[in-house]
Amino acid sequence: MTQPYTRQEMMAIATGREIRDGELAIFGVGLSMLAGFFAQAHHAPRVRAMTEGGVYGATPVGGLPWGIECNRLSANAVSFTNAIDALGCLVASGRCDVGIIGAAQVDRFGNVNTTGIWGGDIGPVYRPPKTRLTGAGGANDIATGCKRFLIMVSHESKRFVERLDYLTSPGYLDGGDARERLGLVGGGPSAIITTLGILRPDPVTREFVLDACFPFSSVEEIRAQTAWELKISPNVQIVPEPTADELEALRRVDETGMLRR
Amino acid sequence: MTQPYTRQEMMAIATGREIRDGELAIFGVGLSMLAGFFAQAHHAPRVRAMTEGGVYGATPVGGLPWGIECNRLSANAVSFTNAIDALGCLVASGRCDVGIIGAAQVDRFGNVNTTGIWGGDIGPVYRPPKTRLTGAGGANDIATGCKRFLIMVSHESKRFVERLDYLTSPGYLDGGDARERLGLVGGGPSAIITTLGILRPDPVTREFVLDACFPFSSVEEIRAQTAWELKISPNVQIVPEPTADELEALRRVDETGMLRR
Amino acid sequence: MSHHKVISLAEAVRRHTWDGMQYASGAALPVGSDAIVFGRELLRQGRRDLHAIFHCNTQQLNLLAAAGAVSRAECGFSGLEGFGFAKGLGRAVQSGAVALEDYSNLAMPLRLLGGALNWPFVPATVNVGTDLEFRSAFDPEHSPNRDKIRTVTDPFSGRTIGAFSTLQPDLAAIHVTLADPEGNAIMLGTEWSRFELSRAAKRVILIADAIVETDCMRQFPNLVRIPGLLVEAVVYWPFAAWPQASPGMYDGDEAHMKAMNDALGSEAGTAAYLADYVDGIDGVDDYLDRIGRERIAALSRGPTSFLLDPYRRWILPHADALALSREGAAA
Amino acid sequence: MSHHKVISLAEAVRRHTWDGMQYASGAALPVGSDAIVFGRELLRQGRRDLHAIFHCNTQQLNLLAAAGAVSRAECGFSGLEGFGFAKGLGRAVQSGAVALEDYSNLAMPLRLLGGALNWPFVPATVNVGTDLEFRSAFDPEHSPNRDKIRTVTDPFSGRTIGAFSTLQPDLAAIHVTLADPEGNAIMLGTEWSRFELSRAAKRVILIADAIVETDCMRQFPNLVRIPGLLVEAVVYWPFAAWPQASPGMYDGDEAHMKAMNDALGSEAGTAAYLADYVDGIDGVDDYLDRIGRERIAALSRGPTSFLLDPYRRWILPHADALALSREGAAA
Repeated sequence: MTQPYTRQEMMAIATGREIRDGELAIFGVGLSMLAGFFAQAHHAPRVRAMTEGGVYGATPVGGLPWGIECNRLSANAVSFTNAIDALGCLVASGRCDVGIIGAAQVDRFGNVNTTGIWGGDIGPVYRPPKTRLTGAGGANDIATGCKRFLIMVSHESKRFVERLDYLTSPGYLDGGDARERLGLVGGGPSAIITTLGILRPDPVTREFVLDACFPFSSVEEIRAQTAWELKISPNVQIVPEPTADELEALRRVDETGMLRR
Repeated sequence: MTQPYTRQEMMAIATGREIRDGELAIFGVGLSMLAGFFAQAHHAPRVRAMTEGGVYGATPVGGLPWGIECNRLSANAVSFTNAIDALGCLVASGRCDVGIIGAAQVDRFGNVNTTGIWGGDIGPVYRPPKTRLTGAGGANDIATGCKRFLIMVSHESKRFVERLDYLTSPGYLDGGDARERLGLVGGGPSAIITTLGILRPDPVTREFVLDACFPFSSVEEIRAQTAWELKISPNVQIVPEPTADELEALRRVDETGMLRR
Repeated sequence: MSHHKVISLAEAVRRHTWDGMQYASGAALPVGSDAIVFGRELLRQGRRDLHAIFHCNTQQLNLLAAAGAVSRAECGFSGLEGFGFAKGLGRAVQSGAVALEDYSNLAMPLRLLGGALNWPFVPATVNVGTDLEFRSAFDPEHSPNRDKIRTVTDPFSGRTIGAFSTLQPDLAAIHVTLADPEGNAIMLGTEWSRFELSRAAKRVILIADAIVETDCMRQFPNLVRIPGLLVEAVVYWPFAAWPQASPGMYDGDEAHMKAMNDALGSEAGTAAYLADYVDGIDGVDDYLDRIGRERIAALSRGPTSFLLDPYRRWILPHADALALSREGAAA
Repeated sequence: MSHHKVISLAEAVRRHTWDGMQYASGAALPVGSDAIVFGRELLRQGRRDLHAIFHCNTQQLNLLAAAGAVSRAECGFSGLEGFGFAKGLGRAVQSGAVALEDYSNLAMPLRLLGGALNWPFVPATVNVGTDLEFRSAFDPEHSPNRDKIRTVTDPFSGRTIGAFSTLQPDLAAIHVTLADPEGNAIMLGTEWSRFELSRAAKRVILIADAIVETDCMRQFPNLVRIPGLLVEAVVYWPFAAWPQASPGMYDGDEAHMKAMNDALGSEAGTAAYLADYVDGIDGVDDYLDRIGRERIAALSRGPTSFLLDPYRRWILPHADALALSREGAAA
């Protein structure tokens, strides 16, 4: 019998399972960093973790960092360089194995909006958003350059949209070989991991398809929370529950209990 | 009555006199560094001296450095950065006020060869030189980017040639506004200071003209040591002899007596 | 005879800023090493219509935008990381008061690098193919936009890539951990893009948490990533980045980060914040009093304090550093 | 369980080099911080037909070229600064044995930066308009050459500028002052282009004068400009740059610099030099014996020694560092 766990914890663990030992990995702040450092604590002790600030070899102390340059992360780094190094030489160059980004909106091809909410199409003249979000940050660079990247997002129909208000970070663009034609060096999103399940891209069309539910979710619920006509894999799986070891590792990283709220 | 001094010392002092206090100045190894640090020691105490290695704020100790990164120069620097910073951000960008370079061959427009001696035109197919020299180093970057630069060269007809074997560092190219047309950011050579005198460019044609002899040289001698038909300024000057102060300052810098040999 | 460059904050703003200028700062990430005291002084002196060039938003930009001093901004990231959206900036952008031109966190430092090298453009392999390329707040009529990020043909492969415009801001106010009186500076923690910014800007002012003797720089020349020859003036201001962190010096002030951002979310809150932490400030000591001496002590005992240990012996006493500022401002 | 990357010099060359490879090194200037021991081992293991990518010539390239191991080279500077022309390299170039492609000292690191960023080209505002643009040793038939440095049109101004090809060498052997067993490295003195090279090369091997505990890196993370995650292997080799200087560690050996260059000026001299300082060397201690223990002591008392003081307490004893090499090579 397993311990109780939250949907956010399931999402973080499922994301962490996608990260393999020894990989060069870039983590952002918040959920992304929790998932990454969970992987390091649990099954990928030699993951080569970095941040977009060029903070290398650090593990957070005293709780989840408030930012890339938070002292909780700067306290035990072996190297500090800079943004061009981390996001340019290591990420946009195509060297980084895996990155994790979040999304305010995501579409069927894994394109992401984190710039703003206009309440629909912006129209022929650019105008201020109704709600300004955080902008691209390093997410556009990660999405463009990493060999693969993971999208973590709360599964709600307002987020899983037919059409983005603004395309901030490229997934597979219009699908098919659109990325390759544009010459983007990275491979694109390999999974969208949500609070309800996991979507993966069709190898040809690159449209995201429901690949797995979580133990507590269903295909119907996921469909209802997806504003586009979601395709379901013929052999949709149920993701294994977090093991006791996994939960223990995650909660050691999530010292302040961010994912349990 | 002045002290005895060598032709090389006169050249170094005449070069140093071209450097003004407060300027951002880049010095290479050897004569160039002697002239620059002489200026600093004598009349330009606040010259902002740098080397192409990104060595800032250093003054040599224990004799003339063997190279940009010689410990004699590294011993009291306030900052070490790198080549792109020094030659790119500060020199090629157009920020640096003055640089000093040497020459194996120089032509009437102040173009310089430091790459090799072929014994005349290379011909339609590139081939190995008879004598390989040191190549461009930072001289091409200095000649391209500095607001102005100075050429220090021993005055011999084999060096003051009608036509370079190889154009390594740009003076005024074909003369006139050739530099501007090509879009080079720096202003070009402001003087050629030799072991016999000083040449300066005509403001329109940019051809170098004999502007001044040294106390021990003559127009005839300089003409004889120049393989092109050297033009003489209508009011050619005689450069004042080194003062006792100047010689004293120079010899403090030239601790190992390189210029007295 | 001293040739130091230390002047007071008020003097630095008086001498080196003007309405409508391109003002670059915030050259570390959103929650650290932000030269925010310079922004507070810009507001005290009533500067307006600033074109803000911030690699990332910080509390400084959040404050300047909330207070109406900014009309244009260029950023790679406009949030406050773990502290959420930037409510002051967000409000100003949503109302149309600030035109915010979006790039990514790599695009911004590359544009500064291009400015530093005086290139006419920088190759762009990121941002292309997205609305970062096709939408421009500075040129809203042309949508999709073809002028903001342009294209060049690689002359070796014949393939097309992007091209960013470059940046050479009129002024950069850069936070550093330690500066000597001549403007040689050490940054602890990620440089983010402060190296590139210090070369791209037309003028550089350092805002230093502490002043050290130049001997410190001669002991650690490889740490001096900003040499004095690039620097116009040095401002001594302890806790200069507060409520943001300065690695080695002090932790971020989480309570103030949140309260400040909440305040900037409304006009009334902004007015109250300005009254408390901008308008009335009368120099360094008054500022430190307002932060609170106990809070300062607590924030100074963070997990990165050991990073400062090698340099402590060269740090000038507070009174000596302030004396330098007075002497420099009078010069 | 140790995951350290320290291996022996012989093992590093055996595992990571091959005939005909693009080999980058000499990433400091000609008279300092050159990973020349790696070149000596390349010769001991008989590597041939190397394509040498050296920002500047060093005694290493001078030696490799004199010994006939290099067929192509790209450089920004091909001399030995105060020590004059590089006689071994010069001889090889003049005979046609080495095709030497000329660039400037800014062009080379920009080409490495372009490689590091994986750009297809780098904007060129230098070298243009000279024979660095128009002459190519790699493509001698096309003179004036239009393919070595090409042109692009700036999409913002419409004006034409140059474009350099970029570099991503197969291997870089980089001299550093201090490395920890995981490959985090500190360089004292100018970096020259070692930062860019460490990012551009497909594989990086560090040649370190001393091995330090990782705690040293955690104390000075801003000095760690090459983090271990970029590094394949670490070779421990005291006096690795000799007869060239290593700031903080040892001065250049002026007598040997001159004698070596003179020797490389002839085939007979080169053979004699190889016999004395390459062929017979049996490991670190034998090498140090050949330099001479008294000479080592004298060169170690230079004017920059104080630069090493902050790090001395973390330096592993010689025997411990050698033990790591043996353990790593066996793994």
